[in-house]
Amino acid sequence: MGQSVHYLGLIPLFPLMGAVFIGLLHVFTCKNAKLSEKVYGLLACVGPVLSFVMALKVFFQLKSLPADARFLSHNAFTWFSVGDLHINMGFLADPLSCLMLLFVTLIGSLIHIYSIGYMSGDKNYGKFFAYMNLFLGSMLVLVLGDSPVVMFVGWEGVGLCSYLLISFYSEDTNNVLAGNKAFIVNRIGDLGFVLGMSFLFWGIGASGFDYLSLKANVHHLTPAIALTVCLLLFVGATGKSAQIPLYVWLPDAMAGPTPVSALIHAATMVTAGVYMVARFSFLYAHVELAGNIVAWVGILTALLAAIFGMFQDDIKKVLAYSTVSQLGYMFAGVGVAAYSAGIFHVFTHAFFKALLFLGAGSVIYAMHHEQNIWKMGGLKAKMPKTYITMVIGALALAGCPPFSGFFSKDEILFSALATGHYGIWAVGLLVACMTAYYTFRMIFVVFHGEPRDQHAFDHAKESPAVMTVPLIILAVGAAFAGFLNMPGVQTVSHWLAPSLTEHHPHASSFVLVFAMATSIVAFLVGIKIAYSKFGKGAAEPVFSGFEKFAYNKFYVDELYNAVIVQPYKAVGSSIWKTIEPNVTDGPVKAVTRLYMMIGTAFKVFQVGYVRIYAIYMIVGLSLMSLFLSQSLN
Amino acid sequence: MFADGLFLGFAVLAVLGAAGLVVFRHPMNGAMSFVVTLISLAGLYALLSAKLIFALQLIVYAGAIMSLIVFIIMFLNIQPSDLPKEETKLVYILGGLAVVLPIGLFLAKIVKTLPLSSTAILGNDFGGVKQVGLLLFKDWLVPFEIVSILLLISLIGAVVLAGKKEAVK
Amino acid sequence: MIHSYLYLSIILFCLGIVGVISRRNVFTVFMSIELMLNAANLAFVAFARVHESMDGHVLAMMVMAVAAAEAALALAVVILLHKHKSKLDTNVFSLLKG
Amino acid sequence: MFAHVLSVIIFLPIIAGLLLLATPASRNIARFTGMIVSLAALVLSLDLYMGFQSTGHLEFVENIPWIASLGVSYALGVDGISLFILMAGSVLLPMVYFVFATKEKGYYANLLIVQGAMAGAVCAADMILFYIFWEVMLLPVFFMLGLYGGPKRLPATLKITLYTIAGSLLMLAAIVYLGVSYHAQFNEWSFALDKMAQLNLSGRVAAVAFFGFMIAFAIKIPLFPFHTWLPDAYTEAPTATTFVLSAIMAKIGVYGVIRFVVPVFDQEFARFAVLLAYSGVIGMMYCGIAAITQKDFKRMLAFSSASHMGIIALGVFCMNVQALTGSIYQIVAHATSTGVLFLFAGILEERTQTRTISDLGGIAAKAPVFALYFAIAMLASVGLPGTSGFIGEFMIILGAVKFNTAVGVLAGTTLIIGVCYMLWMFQRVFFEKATPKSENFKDFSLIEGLAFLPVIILIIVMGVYPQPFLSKITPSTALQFASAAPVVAQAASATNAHLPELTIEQK
Repeated sequence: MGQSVHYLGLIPLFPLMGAVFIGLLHVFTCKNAKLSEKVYGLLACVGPVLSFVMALKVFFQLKSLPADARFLSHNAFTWFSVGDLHINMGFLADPLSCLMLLFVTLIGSLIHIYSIGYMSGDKNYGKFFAYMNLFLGSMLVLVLGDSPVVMFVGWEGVGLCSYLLISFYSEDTNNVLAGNKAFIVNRIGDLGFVLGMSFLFWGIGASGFDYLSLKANVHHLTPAIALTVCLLLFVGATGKSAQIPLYVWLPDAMAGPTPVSALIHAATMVTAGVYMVARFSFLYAHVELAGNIVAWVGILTALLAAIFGMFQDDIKKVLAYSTVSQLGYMFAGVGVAAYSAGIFHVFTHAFFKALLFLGAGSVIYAMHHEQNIWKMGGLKAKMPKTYITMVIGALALAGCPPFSGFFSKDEILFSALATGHYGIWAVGLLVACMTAYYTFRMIFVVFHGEPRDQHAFDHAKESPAVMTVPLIILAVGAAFAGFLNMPGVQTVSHWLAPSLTEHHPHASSFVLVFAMATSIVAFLVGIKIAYSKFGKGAAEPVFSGFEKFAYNKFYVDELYNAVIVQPYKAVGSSIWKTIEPNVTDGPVKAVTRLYMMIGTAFKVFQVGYVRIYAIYMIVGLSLMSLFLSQSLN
Repeated sequence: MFADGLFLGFAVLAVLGAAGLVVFRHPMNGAMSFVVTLISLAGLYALLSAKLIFALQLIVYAGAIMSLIVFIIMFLNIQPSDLPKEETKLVYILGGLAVVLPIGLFLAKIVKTLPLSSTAILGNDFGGVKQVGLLLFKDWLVPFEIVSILLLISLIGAVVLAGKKEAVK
Repeated sequence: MIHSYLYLSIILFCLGIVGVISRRNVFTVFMSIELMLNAANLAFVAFARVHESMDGHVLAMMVMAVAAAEAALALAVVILLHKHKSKLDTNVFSLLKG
Repeated sequence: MFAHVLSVIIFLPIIAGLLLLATPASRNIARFTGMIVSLAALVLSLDLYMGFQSTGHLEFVENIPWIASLGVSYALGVDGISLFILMAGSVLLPMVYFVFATKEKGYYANLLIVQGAMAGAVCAADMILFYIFWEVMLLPVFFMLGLYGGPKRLPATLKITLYTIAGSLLMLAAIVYLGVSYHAQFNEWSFALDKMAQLNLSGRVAAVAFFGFMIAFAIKIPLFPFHTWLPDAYTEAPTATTFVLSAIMAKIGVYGVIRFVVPVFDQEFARFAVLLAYSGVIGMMYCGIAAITQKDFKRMLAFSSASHMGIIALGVFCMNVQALTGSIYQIVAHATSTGVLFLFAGILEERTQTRTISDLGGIAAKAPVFALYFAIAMLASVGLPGTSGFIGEFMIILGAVKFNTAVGVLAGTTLIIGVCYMLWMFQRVFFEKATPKSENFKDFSLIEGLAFLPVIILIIVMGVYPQPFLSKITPSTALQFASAAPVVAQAASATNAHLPELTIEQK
């Protein structure tokens, strides 16, 4: 079964080595002899590009194999082995991970190239690329890991890089706080992941804890344990992929440099949760309840994030909420057991969301780090390449046929409809409409109308080629990637089939057409409203009522702060100010006090006059005599 | 009879002297009354046929030690203001008597259990210098030497202590 | 009768104790101790008479020697203390007081 | 390799330390001697490590009758469990001499003595011998804390001394009880460990003796609620002492539980394991939550250390091989991460003259190497995969889930709690804007950088390729459960019975 190929381990190793090398170079040169940015840029791109080449090699090798034997594995070494627990540092490339591998390395490489331009002039240029390489390496470990534990290495690694990159401009407290928030919220998810792994291990892990063995033994799990494992793993996914209730970190994570937002917080890392659920499709497929919970959490997140997205004024926040929203779609997809549809949406989303973010980065770069859309306007003329590519991305995001987003989103909605999840379908449709609205709201406000800030507008100019070329490549992907899996073609679904446990619903073509038609209608309605409100230029709106409530994100952050963070701190300070000195240290202090009391009591007798001591002696003697003279009788 | 009369006389004098020692405020008065006790004790020793001890009591105790004490009392030239003010002295003494009474009664009880024996005056071969001296230098030689060392040490100690001129100030 | 001597010895001893514990005058205390020694001596000599053995006499002599030594030292200490404090009150010498 | 290598490792530092104290050596000579002796001990331990056969039983055994009438012998030996604690001490202590250059002679001499005593306690295979080394271990700490500590060192010294001595006396009573029981059951005197394991103890007195041992070790670990000496002592102690206390001495408490309590009191242990496990978990959460509000970074690290010790102790109480192995692995990992963090805190304090977190800031920009090292140690301490902290923590949580679901879930929260206070501290000290105190912070010199480099590399190697280490531990831990298997299995199933719907079973 399968083939062992040694180069599999190299794929994550290239960027990791790059990270170590660049990091050391940076640490030892940042103080005195600064290296030229070109050196860093070149070094940084080597790892991702090599990984991409290797990924292509993996792809072609897989393709040459028969469909049901399509997996390559490489067992680098025994990681740890105690009792029944055997964990290998093993890598597995099957169609699912290969697909992830391809787009992660491709988009990663493009973003690295883009960053050469975007980050120019930053004093921590080297550090940035070290982190980016480290991120890519971790992400590849996550994707390629052949067991949940190895996946967890990448899972935590990307969390760490996310933390480091969000707090990249570490002099600003808000950025660091956002980083902390991201890491801590991710850790809450990781707790679920670790517990899920533990339950899974004690259930069926003794006979091998890699995916293939787990898949073979999954029927040994009791339903209760299977449900527990599914839900706990999903908690992990909600942390990493920003779902309710742990989505709060993602919008704040936009504090990092824009390429980071594109790479980590849109295209790759946040989709890890979806990937994980798809990886465990053999488990989720057996537990319908877990699937339903996943789907509903997903679609509700999509709705909530879309509502927030409609009222944001920071260009990156709009995109951030749209990311959360799209992730919700993906979970809805995998929740209704349409794993390939979910993964396909991950795939297309990576292109158009990376494109949108990089485009937004280009705009921000041109506007001298201004992110408020109400200070932009009319940029269409100044930045034609950025404009066109971003419109393509927006169309894809909004689900306009024939752009990629349309096909992937439609497939999810179709699957929901076909499997009888009408509620999810209806909410999904509503969200689709809202998506079109807020996406084009952003496009219209930024690129159309009159410039709102004349000074910034005058200085704005098109970004250099090193930034626009990746945009164009991504735009091509965003435009055409959808055809890979359009109804009737289904290339991606077929490609993924050996890795996933799913049953394609057999629905009539009427349902298919109906789903498609409603999607198109939703898109048109959304774009129409956006055009009528913002198409000809509009002033910054003043929010009130529900709008204000939504603008402030339903005060969820404040709620979490009041319900979790503040009580946690209060408990902490009460522990060490009240409980520690009084309760826990109480018995110790009580013993001390007892000794003090006894001492004080005896101190009364210690008057210091020898005569008094003599009196004590005589009194004692006298009492003894009394006692003895009784016994004498 | 005569001996009993003597005993009674000495005993009363001794107790009175001791009571005077305890009660008198000025140490000189106390010392004088204590001398009375010592002398009557010497008489009692004589009644007990302890001739050497009788002599020693008079010479060493009443003579040497007491004269040393009296000498020091006079040497210090004690003014009434130097003496402690003991307004509650009587209370203390009565209290002390009350505390001591059980001890005395206990001891008396023990004494009561002892067999009676005569105290008639013994002849020449008891309590004389020769007999006690022989005993002292034969059976009690080592303790005797140790006591002599003790005396030497206390002599040196007294010289060192009292001889410290002004160094202590 | 021998008991009378012993009772007398007890009475003197008790008076000595009373003197030690109830008086504050250094000399009185000191002489009360001497009184207790004498009471003991009387008992020694009385028992020597009862047993017609002179060991009691030897012991009495030793007690006298000890009393002499004690007197020498104690008086030296009293002189020293009087020099410092010009008091003869035992309560003044309370270095043990914390 | 020669016959008495363990004795040399133990007594070489002790004798060197005593000699230093007895001679009027200058502080430079003292430091140099300390460096040489600790490096010599390191070389010997490495030699020992290489020669270790991982049979699971005691190796390098030395056994000389000592007090024959009571069956006390001078018995030494190491197995996979003690080897790693011994190695942790030998590897980490030489660093102290490189890093802290300007201390008194007595400081270095006491360090040497404590090193030898700890090695002795870890290698002792006889209860009386163990007890002696256990007590000797405290003395240098007493002196170092009392003489060279911070401004509030005296109360802290008093507290730690009284606490540990109270515990030790309970243990001594329990040891005497064991000796007497052994004499009653087998009609000969012995205090040897392997013979004690044959004892058949039950009843109330045995439970009391069990708690005598447990409290002594709980104080040393320290286990909730016996931890109250720790914040004061760790904060006031000079850095090297804190380092010794947290990195190695606390571990000897855990080691004591594994070595003395588990084999001897197997029934009592199984009976009270749930209680103890909760104590470990609650201590972890309690100290972890308390850590976040600390204003003093050394005190924060002290609480963090106590929090981690709760998890490590939990691993021992879970009574399965994964958790126990994880616990031992975590012992070493914690020594390398938190121990080193304490050293870094000492450097930070030395260079900025402050321990208050809010006085600092922006150090990452001033001192990139220092920040990098600190970050790696910190990430290991929060258990990031790829660093030494993850393997142990993961195995402990894994084992805890099997042992008792509720305990397992609570144990998992260490992932969150740890990261909260660590990130908070890292943010305040290393990020944000530089403050007047941290403005002129000097980065590591070359020597310091090189001195710490082995540990930093060790942290990563232990995270990436732990199997060589684990293969030395596992035979010994597996053996622990080979002997006590029936009782343990019974208790484990009893505890899980409370949550039938979550009971994991293999059909």
